[in-house]
Amino acid sequence: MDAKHILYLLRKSPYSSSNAVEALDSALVAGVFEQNVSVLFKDDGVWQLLDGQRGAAIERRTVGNVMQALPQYDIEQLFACEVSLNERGLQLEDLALTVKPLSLEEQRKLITRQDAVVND
Amino acid sequence: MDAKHILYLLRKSPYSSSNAVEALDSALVAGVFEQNVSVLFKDDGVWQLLDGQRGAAIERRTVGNVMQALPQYDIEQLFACEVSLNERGLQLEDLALTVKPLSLEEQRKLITRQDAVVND
Amino acid sequence: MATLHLVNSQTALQSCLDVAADDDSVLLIEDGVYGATTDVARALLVLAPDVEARGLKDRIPSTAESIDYDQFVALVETHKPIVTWC
Amino acid sequence: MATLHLVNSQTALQSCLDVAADDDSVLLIEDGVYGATTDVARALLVLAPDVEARGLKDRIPSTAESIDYDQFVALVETHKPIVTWC
Amino acid sequence: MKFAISVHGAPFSSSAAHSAYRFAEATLDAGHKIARVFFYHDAVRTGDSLSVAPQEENTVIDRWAELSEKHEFELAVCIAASLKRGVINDEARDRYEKPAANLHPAFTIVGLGQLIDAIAGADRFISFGA
Amino acid sequence: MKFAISVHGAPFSSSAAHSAYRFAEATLDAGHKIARVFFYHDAVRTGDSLSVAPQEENTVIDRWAELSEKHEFELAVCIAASLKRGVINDEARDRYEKPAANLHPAFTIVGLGQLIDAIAGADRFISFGA
Repeated sequence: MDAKHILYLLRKSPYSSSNAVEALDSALVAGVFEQNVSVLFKDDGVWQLLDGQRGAAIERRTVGNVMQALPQYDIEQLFACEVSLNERGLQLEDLALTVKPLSLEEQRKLITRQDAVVND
Repeated sequence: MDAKHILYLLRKSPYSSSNAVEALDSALVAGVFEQNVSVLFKDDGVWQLLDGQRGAAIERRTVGNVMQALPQYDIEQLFACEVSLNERGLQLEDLALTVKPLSLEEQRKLITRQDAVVND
Repeated sequence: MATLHLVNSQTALQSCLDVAADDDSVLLIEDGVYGATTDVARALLVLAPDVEARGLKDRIPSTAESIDYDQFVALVETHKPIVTWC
Repeated sequence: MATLHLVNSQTALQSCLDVAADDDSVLLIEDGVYGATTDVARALLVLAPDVEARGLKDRIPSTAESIDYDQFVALVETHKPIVTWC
Repeated sequence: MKFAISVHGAPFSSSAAHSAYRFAEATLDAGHKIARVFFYHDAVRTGDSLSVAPQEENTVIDRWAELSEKHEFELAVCIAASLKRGVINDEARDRYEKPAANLHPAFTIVGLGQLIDAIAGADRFISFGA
Repeated sequence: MKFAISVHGAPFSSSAAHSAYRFAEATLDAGHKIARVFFYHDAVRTGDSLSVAPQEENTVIDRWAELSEKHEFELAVCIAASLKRGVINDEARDRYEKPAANLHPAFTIVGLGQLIDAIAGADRFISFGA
């Protein structure tokens, strides 16, 4: 089967439910299966990127750590919504992962290139 | 045991989950147990009041019908947030239940009078 | 091919509209249909059973087209990708 | 007795603030703690473990007081009713 | 003081079960009593004995069981909410001809009246929503 | 066309299971094929055979079973998501020493790779979120 363009559109905060960490697990597996994977953090999903998380404080896996595994699974197209970052006062140096900020127009183009979009 | 002042603060839309209908069931039981029950519909909870619902279209109980049972269980202190109604363009004649619209200040006073507040 | 946006909550609608292209289709389902009761400056589709369950039939403006599940499937045939906003 | 408002999502915060009296206490827990990262024109309390899990320690302004579960219980002792906003 | 606590969110799907547990523990540490912990809505899933908690994450069910045994309060699961969410005791297993029951032995299936009873008999009522 | 469908919300707690079912049915009526329906996140609860649906409400599990049998597609429940939410098959019952299994026989426990496999092999992927 040919590799597909799959975008993970991650919009949920890291600890409100298990969805954030489960969606990241899914992205990692898509990487293992050698699909053409992109990840876009948007809306409350950008909180997943924040450095210094410590899930142990509430007995949960640290989402920031799971997220940091993405590049090790050859997932290198990592994006964040510029507007979502700005609204939350998040600078790129506050983040635990190197992501490329995208304008709304760039996000529109990113979505158009996909075969499938997986949400959290 | 003395009757307590219990407020049901209902803020969820009727069909997003089972919470709305389950919270109404709980209010009915509080009526049976002869507590001093008030109900305040607020935020998306005011959508529960809208006339003409037909849950059967999505194979669910019709929340509007459950809600209409409140007066039969001697629950007569029925309120709705005035601001929430206005924001959604809802007039009192659009509703399946007679409720008294309350200003934010009146809601503040209503809450202050309670022993317990149950949310949906 | 144009994208189909599936919106199933009212809070997600704005995020969707921010990135939807003009020739994309936006379909509101489940609680997303409440989004059609407010002014939105673009064409929207709503899923009929979800509108009916919520008693919104008379509150959806004529600019929003009501469709059934068969038409929903037809939309999926002619669009790619399908993006869910919840 | 003053009311204790327990807020566990950011979207619920405004609804809470709309009806909270000046001498009420507002405690942000779980995802509610994100609400303290934006400007709010009143005193807020935040639950420390929820702030720590989310990596927000340095992003909560000094106007928001961080408390632990023991202090949470003490607040419940001195307030009635307790209203949950989620 | 006597506390009544209700919990509305499922473990793993919300933080309610964890927050409620930590609060209950702190309440008892402070010398208060708990009248009853009432699990409603998706929180009825807390009483499911078949779930397998992942490593690193909280196994809240066994700790609820220990706490309730030590401090003698009831872990009450609402019957109407639990049947449809697949948390059933032996009686429901027999009545609905299901192959097994899965309610944890430390939990009890009760009606909504027990929530109202707990509220009516307590000095404070607090709910952990979702 | 070949469709891959994923579902993210639990029955009763979200509308996702119902919407996805109606969509799957219409898809097959239109002559399309379904590669696989993948239940992830809270939607793994759809595969629980112990739940007792209330009257008037949808008993979506049996209809999923009928549809998948008739049209020969897989009802796949994600293993990582289902263990912690208490949906287990016989193998997990034995491995984790649980008193019973509760997975409905029409459903299969699979890994996340099966989601990616379904997406890779389908003409369209659609998810019903929560």
